[in-house]
Amino acid sequence: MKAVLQARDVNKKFGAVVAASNLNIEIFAGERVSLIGSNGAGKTTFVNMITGYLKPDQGQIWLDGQDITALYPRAITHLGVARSFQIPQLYGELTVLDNMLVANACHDQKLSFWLPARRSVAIERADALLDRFALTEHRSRKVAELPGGVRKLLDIAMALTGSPKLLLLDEPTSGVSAEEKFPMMETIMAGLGQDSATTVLFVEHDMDIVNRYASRVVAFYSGRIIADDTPEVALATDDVRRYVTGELLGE
Amino acid sequence: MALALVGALMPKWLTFLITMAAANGLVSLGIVVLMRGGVVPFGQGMVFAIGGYTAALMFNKMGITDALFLTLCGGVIAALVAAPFAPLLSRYRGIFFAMLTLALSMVTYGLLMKLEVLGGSDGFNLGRPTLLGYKLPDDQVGYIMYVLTITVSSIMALLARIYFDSTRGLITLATKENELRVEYLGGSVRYAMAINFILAAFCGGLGGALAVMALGHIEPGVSFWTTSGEFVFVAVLAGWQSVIALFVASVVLEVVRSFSSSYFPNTWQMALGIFLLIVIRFLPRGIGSLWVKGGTR
Amino acid sequence: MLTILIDGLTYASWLFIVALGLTLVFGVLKILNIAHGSFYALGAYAATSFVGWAGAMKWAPGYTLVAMLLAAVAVAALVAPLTERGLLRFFYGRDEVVLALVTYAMFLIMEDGTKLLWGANPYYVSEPYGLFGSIDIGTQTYVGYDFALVALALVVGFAVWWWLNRTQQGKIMIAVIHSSEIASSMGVNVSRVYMLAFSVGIFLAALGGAFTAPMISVQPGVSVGVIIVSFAVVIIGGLGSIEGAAIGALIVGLSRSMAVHMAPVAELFSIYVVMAVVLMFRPEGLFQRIQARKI
Amino acid sequence: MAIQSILKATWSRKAIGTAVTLIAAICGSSAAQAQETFKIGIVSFLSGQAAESFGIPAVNGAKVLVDAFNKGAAPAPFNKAGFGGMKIEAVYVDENGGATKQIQELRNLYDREKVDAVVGYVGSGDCLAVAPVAEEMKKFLILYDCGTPRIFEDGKYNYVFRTASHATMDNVALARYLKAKDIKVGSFNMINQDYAWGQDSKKDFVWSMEKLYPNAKAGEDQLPKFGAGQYGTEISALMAKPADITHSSLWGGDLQAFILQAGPRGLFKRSQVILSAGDHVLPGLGDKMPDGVILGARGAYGLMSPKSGLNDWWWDLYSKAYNVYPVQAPYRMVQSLLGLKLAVEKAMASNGGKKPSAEQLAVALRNSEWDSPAGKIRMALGGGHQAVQETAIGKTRYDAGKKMVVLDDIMRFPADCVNPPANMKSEDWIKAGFAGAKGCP
Repeated sequence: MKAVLQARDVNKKFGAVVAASNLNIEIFAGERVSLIGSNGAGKTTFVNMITGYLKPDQGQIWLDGQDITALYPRAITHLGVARSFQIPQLYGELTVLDNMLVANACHDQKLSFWLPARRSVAIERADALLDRFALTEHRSRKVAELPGGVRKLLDIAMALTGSPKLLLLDEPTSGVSAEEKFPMMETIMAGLGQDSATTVLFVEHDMDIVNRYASRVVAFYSGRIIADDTPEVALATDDVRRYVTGELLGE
Repeated sequence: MALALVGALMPKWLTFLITMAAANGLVSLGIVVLMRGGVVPFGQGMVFAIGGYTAALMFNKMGITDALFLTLCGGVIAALVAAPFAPLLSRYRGIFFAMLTLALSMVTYGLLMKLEVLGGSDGFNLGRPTLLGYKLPDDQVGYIMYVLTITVSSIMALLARIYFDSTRGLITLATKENELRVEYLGGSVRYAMAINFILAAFCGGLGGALAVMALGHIEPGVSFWTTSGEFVFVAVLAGWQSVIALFVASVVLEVVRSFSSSYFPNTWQMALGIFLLIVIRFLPRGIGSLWVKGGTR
Repeated sequence: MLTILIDGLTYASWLFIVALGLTLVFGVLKILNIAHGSFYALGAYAATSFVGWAGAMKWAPGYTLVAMLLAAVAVAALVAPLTERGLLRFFYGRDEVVLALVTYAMFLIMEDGTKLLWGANPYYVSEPYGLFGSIDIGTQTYVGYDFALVALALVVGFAVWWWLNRTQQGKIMIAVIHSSEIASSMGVNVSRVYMLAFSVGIFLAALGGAFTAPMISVQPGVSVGVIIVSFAVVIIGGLGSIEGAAIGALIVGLSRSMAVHMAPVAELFSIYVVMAVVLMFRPEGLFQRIQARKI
Repeated sequence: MAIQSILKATWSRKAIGTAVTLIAAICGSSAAQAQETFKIGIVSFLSGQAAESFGIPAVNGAKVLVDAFNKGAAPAPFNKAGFGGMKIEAVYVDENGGATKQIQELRNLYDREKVDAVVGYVGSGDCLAVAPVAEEMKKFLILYDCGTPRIFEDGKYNYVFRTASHATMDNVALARYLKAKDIKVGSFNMINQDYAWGQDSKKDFVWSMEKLYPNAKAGEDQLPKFGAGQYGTEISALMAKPADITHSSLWGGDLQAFILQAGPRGLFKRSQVILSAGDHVLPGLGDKMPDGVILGARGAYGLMSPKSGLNDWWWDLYSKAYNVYPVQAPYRMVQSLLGLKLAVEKAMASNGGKKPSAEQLAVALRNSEWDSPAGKIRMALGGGHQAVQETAIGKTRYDAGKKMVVLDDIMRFPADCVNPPANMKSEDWIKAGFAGAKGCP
């Protein structure tokens, strides 16, 4: 089975802080991988290196056997890597629909000076996604007026426009109240479509969510990978319980 | 067109005033193109000057007199001159973009003052243009320039509207709010900015050429920072939402300026200044906001 | 060579004082004040009036300097708070460029305003110019006053630096410069700070005007020239940076005097070229940290 | 979307349409009573750098003179009330704001304010810009002040006149004065503003010197920008290259600042300074004006004006109104208005007393001549559209008794000595060694 994403001996330092040391990961098509770890463990750094926002000090990252280490975020996006953000990065002054249309426009292979951004095909595509993420009701509202949860969903929906190979979700449920978390993840998963070929990598703190939705867990601690296995196994290891879930404090 | 017919009935000074307003409006249209992307150039006087000098020089030195052709040349040359700077400028935002464009226009100003082949600081005159091979009679020339100018402006306004609604246009609008996300959605911010700068230069060039042919004179002053300031003001006064608002705003400014300077010769600048303040204070989103609802258009 | 240095320095001196005010106002209020030159002119006019009164009250010639200082203080104490409270504050939070336009309107208004107050006739206050005698250096004769200005510039520069870095008030000021939100959340009365900063900035502009008044004929139009030059300075030095203003003023002064001595033809746009070049390589100016964006 | 924008377009067209009718109404009122009065548009600098030295003195001069005309108080042959009985109504416009604005304002004056003639323009650029406009509109225009020879040497006009000599005269006269007083000139420095006025004055002076002082070397050639205000550096440069003569065409605030800064640094002691247009700063500077500076006034104006009844009348009229004596600017204004008055009355004499048309005015003024406080004005050049006049150069001395600067060693140059003949461009004329110059002292 061929890896969608491969990280080879990836290292990154910020001054004295080690954000990534010898990361070696292979992610396979269709996997739902959850990155866990306490704050500053290197999860987001890893995500940022995949999307090209940060460049590794050493090592390469391969997408479908193509080295993407040196590429710009834009190029990587065009190769089929999309991401959402811990704090949704949206266009507050525009309506939900227009936000989706921006995403659409960016994915149009040939940008055009006259082709209307609001042409029917684009709107249909956008509406379809909005529908999958249960956002249709907000369709023509200004994003600035929307509640946090809805923004999270829109953020992800936009990332999904252009149907990426690999989708990176940075703490999809952060800032969402406990009782909303599960419905939210349900919507997201529904939005992804269970059968879809989209491989998902999501950074998550809530272990119940991880347990329920991840097919595989990669645990980080101070830039190292301390566990990489199915949720059951990974979450049971001492390191994870000590450094991530904090169950074995003081031993 | 309605406006063209109205023009026939207007007193001459008003047709001329609107001609100038429309020509200047084109420059401001260029500024709006950039404003939608979140940057405001304080040196559009430069492209105005380039367009103007192009038309004037081709007229005097090369004997090309067709108004329409000269207008197009003005636009094209301005765009060509602007093109090399576009990639550089696309890196800058906010006040730095404004200041760098200002510096460029002031350098242009200095050069124009120097080059005596271009008439130095006094500038020079150009004769009466022809249109599609026809000579323009004395009593008609004003009106014909008027029709030509508003026609060109209307066409550009339409094209601008189409561009603003296109995929590129929407991305520009998005860039204004969140460049990072545009990049992460796979759009190129700098490319969009560079394109917009060149388009803005094209509009400015057209405006410059038209204005110069209507005035029959060109001088370096048009590249001075105060001129650029007025173009920006019209753009702000109009707001970035409506294209038509732009030309309304331009006319309003011209009317206020001309009446204040003939009725308060000693304090017309003060009158103008107070007018600017009132508008900026009470029409924060520009004249356009008077009839365009919502933020997305 | 020496003359180039001296000329550059003397030119830089008054320019620094004016630019410092401009950069301070931008640093704190985030306003690029196009009307700064008008306040310079206002200072010059006020100086002529004050020195006139000083003469009328039979002050000793030495005190004309005090009179000029008072003139600047008066402008800062009366006009500055008025404009800030009465006008500018209604536009806070608007786009930088809109704010610049507001000050452009102020510039237009003050242009006629000074004319209404002082009329169009020229005013002279050349008495102070002679106070410090003259000094011969090589073939050149220099006026002591020019060097006094350099000294004044140094004093002002140091004073402002000390104020910002060594006093409580100044520290607050710095905090606001970095982020007015955070500062206000820490209980700083931002609007007071704004008024203070604006007044100080205007004071510096007026001071520059007041102390150049003796070398020029004060009359309509003096403001226009000053604006762009001081812009160039702060752009080169980096908006909102004191060191920057100093270095910028020196660069402008020296490049200008070099142009005048070696290639007079280039004087007209030497400054803009320097400005453009600096902007291309250091868009934020020589003394500004480039702020990184965050995800 | 395009459709919507068209809808908007028509909407706003309505808006403009209403605006049109509104404005038309406003100006209709101003158009009404233009019959028994003769309306003059007077354009000069009311703000900006040229207001203090040129614009406002000229406008002041115009105001007192128009009053005197309307009262019929002027001496013969100008003693008819108003213009041939018509009351004179003057509207004033600020010349500040650039040539583009001037073109628009001139059109407004003719079309909206319905003025019968426009007298104005100090800036050469403005003159070049507005002349063709008046010509195209077939309206009567008098340029009263601006200096560049280009206007009538490069262009041909029917409705445009200039009632003062162009700037060539000023620098030719300076050079001739040096020669006549045989002042030794081994080398000369120059400082002129970096725009057309300064550049042209510089050229004229250099060419004249080449003819009159073939061996004199040109030294420093400083070109500070207009409105620089600070001249410390330029002064150092000038003093670093010692020269017998320092020539300058600076004017207004720039000239005053230059004098204030150069004085203490001893420039005036080390070099004979000559100013082509310096007279207007004398009343203001007073004892701050160094002695022994040779200067001109762009004509026989102010302290150098010739003795005549007309001049005495004018001098008193102005001095009483503004308690300062008139310098060059008001003189040039008055000579243009006097010329206009005679032209109007001449035209009325030939058309049976009706208000003359622009054509009739042009015919009347073309090739005419009249006496002004500054001597005889002759519309001799540019096909009778460009005036020539005598000029004078003098030397400053502060008279502590009178508490004012006076001028000594005044030398007069008749018009034909310092102006080119009708068939020659100034540049060629100077380079041809002032071919055909007559009556030089």
